[in-house]
Amino acid sequence: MAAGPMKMRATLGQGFTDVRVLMNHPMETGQRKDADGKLVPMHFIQNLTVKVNGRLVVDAQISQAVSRNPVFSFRLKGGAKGDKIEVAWVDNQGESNSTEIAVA
Amino acid sequence: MNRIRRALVAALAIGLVRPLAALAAWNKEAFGAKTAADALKNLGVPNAAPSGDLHIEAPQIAENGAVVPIEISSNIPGTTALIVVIEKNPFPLTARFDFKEGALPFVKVNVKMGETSDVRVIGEAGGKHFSASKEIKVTIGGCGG
Amino acid sequence: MKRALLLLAVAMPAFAQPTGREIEKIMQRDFHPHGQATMDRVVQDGVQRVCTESKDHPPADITKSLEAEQMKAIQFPEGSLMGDWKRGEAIAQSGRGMTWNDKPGQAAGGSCYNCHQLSPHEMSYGTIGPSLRGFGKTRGAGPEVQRYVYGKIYNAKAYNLCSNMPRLGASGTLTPQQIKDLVGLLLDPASPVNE
Amino acid sequence: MRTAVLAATLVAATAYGQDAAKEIQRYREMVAEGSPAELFELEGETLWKKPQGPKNVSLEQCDLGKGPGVLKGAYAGLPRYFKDADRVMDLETRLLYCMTTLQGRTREEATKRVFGNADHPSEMESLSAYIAGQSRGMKMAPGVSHRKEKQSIELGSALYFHRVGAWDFSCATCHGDEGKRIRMQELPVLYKPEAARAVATSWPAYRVSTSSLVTLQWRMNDCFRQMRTPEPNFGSETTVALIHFITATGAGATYAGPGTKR
Repeated sequence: MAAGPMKMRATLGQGFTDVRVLMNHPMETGQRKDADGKLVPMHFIQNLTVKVNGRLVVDAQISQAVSRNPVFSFRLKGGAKGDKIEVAWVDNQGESNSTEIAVA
Repeated sequence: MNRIRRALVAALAIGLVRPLAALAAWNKEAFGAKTAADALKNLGVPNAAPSGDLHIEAPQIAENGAVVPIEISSNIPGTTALIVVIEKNPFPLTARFDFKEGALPFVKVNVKMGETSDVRVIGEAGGKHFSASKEIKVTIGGCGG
Repeated sequence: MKRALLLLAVAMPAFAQPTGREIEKIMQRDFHPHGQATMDRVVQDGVQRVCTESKDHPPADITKSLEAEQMKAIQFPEGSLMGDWKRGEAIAQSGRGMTWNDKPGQAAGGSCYNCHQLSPHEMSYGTIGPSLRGFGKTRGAGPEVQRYVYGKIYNAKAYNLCSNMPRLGASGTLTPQQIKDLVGLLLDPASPVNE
Repeated sequence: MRTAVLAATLVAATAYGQDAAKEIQRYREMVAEGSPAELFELEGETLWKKPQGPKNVSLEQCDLGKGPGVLKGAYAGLPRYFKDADRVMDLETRLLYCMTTLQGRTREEATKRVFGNADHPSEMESLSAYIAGQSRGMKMAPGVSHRKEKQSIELGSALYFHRVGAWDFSCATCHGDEGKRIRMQELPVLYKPEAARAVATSWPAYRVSTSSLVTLQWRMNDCFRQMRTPEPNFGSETTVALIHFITATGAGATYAGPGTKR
């Protein structure tokens, strides 16, 4: 699947908010060959951010060694119902995507 | 949606917008390093002291190197970053997570491993570095056909 | 009314399981050839039919005569049957061969680790067959054991009619040289199997 | 002395084997927690609503057994007998029927690529994920009372033990005895309700080793490939009967998929 939709869940845990986010991304290493034997060019997410109510809380740099269709779980201190969580990514080809959800 | 994305890509390309303004740049030198030592040098991590307060939750055996789940966390007070290095991968540096006020030093992520290797986690707290590591064996699953 | 329905239900014959021949017809209708996997493969041979019909427990006399028939068809090469255990290990690891997406003519594997433990260095092994670790240690590597191992790999059904193990030589999966290499893997004192 | 050493080695080897199995189990649990199966459900929803084919209509009026367009619980009731087609169908076979009847597509076009890959998931796979997801929390109750449903289950049961192909395999060759595995993969004994329940409630599923969403039609197809038989036709009576037999054996359990597989 080419880069596509994201899906996020944010739930209140004990003293923290659990954020789980799924991303549709091939995370190509540049070393895999396609059916015709041609190398598939590198294509992977490089930067990932998590914001709570507009404030940056996690700032990540990742490599092509993160698995295809990445899934991340983060924990945020405290949190309350209705807090807005936003996750965004940018990849090495300049594509980007983001998704937003309110804590349930 | 696609049109919007294309427009956004175009805008990014000519430097009109920076949607992730707070973003740390992607550390090309560190991620391009072929050894763990070089990667850490490029990240400005000279030497890290072993610590029992860094935790790596992972299976000892992974059936499939393409998806190895790891859960990393730190009990060291004031932890501001966690770095993941897979020693035997062609490019060992896998991720660097910077935690700002409001986030706990905790991440769960699936990574790729080319072969059985030590997975090292470096924690950063108050300008000091700590490290922990765990060996994960990569095996073959299924009929192999 | 309700009663009538009930009676009807009772009167309806119970469905008998389709026979092996009926299944063969259904498979001939429901399958298509693909690559080297041709339609003759859905036609059961005598061994397959007897084992299916008896749920793998055929009567002793039939077992004996069919096993003897399979044994007669084994072609044993002349001379030593011990090949190179290193090549044998690679053959044991490979699960390729004979499927519709394997190229005909390309070397197949024996799929041995899918079902057996062999070298102690391979921890991903199956358990459908018995562990073969240390196989040659207790049995030695004499000509009789070599012949037994070669024959068993070539046609397991000659030794145990309804064995789960494929007839790797008789089916054309492995070449005589490949089977010899597997004999080496099992019997050679230098093989990791006998560590 | 030698016996003692041998015994000790054996004990160690067994303990190691058990540990390895436990660790693999842990691996699978952790992988399942991070399964991207939901992404395929999203894609499937889009495809369900997308007008296609010569008639340019969506599948939204497809009757999966609970009435046209009803998705809630539909998967939990499959496979079952459909009067309009006069045969037993599983989800994919029924979807194919709707593609040809509602959308006016040819069977040839609609089955051109029923099994996708990581780069290009198939329409059938994403649709299956979406529709199966609409039965989460519901009890699996495939059709078992119609004459043709009974026949189908009987056929599946007989096929399960039918030895065939270049390697003399039946389903039971691998899935016949408790506690066996291929490499590290445990093999469920699918004529036993306990094992069949786990299958009935978790397919279709995200397959980690191929990064793709796989369906039961794919599972049957790929098992036959590895049994070294020719290829079964998509949605044939044979594949549906096997799926029906397994699902009926596992009936009554609560659907919790789409799941995650090796």
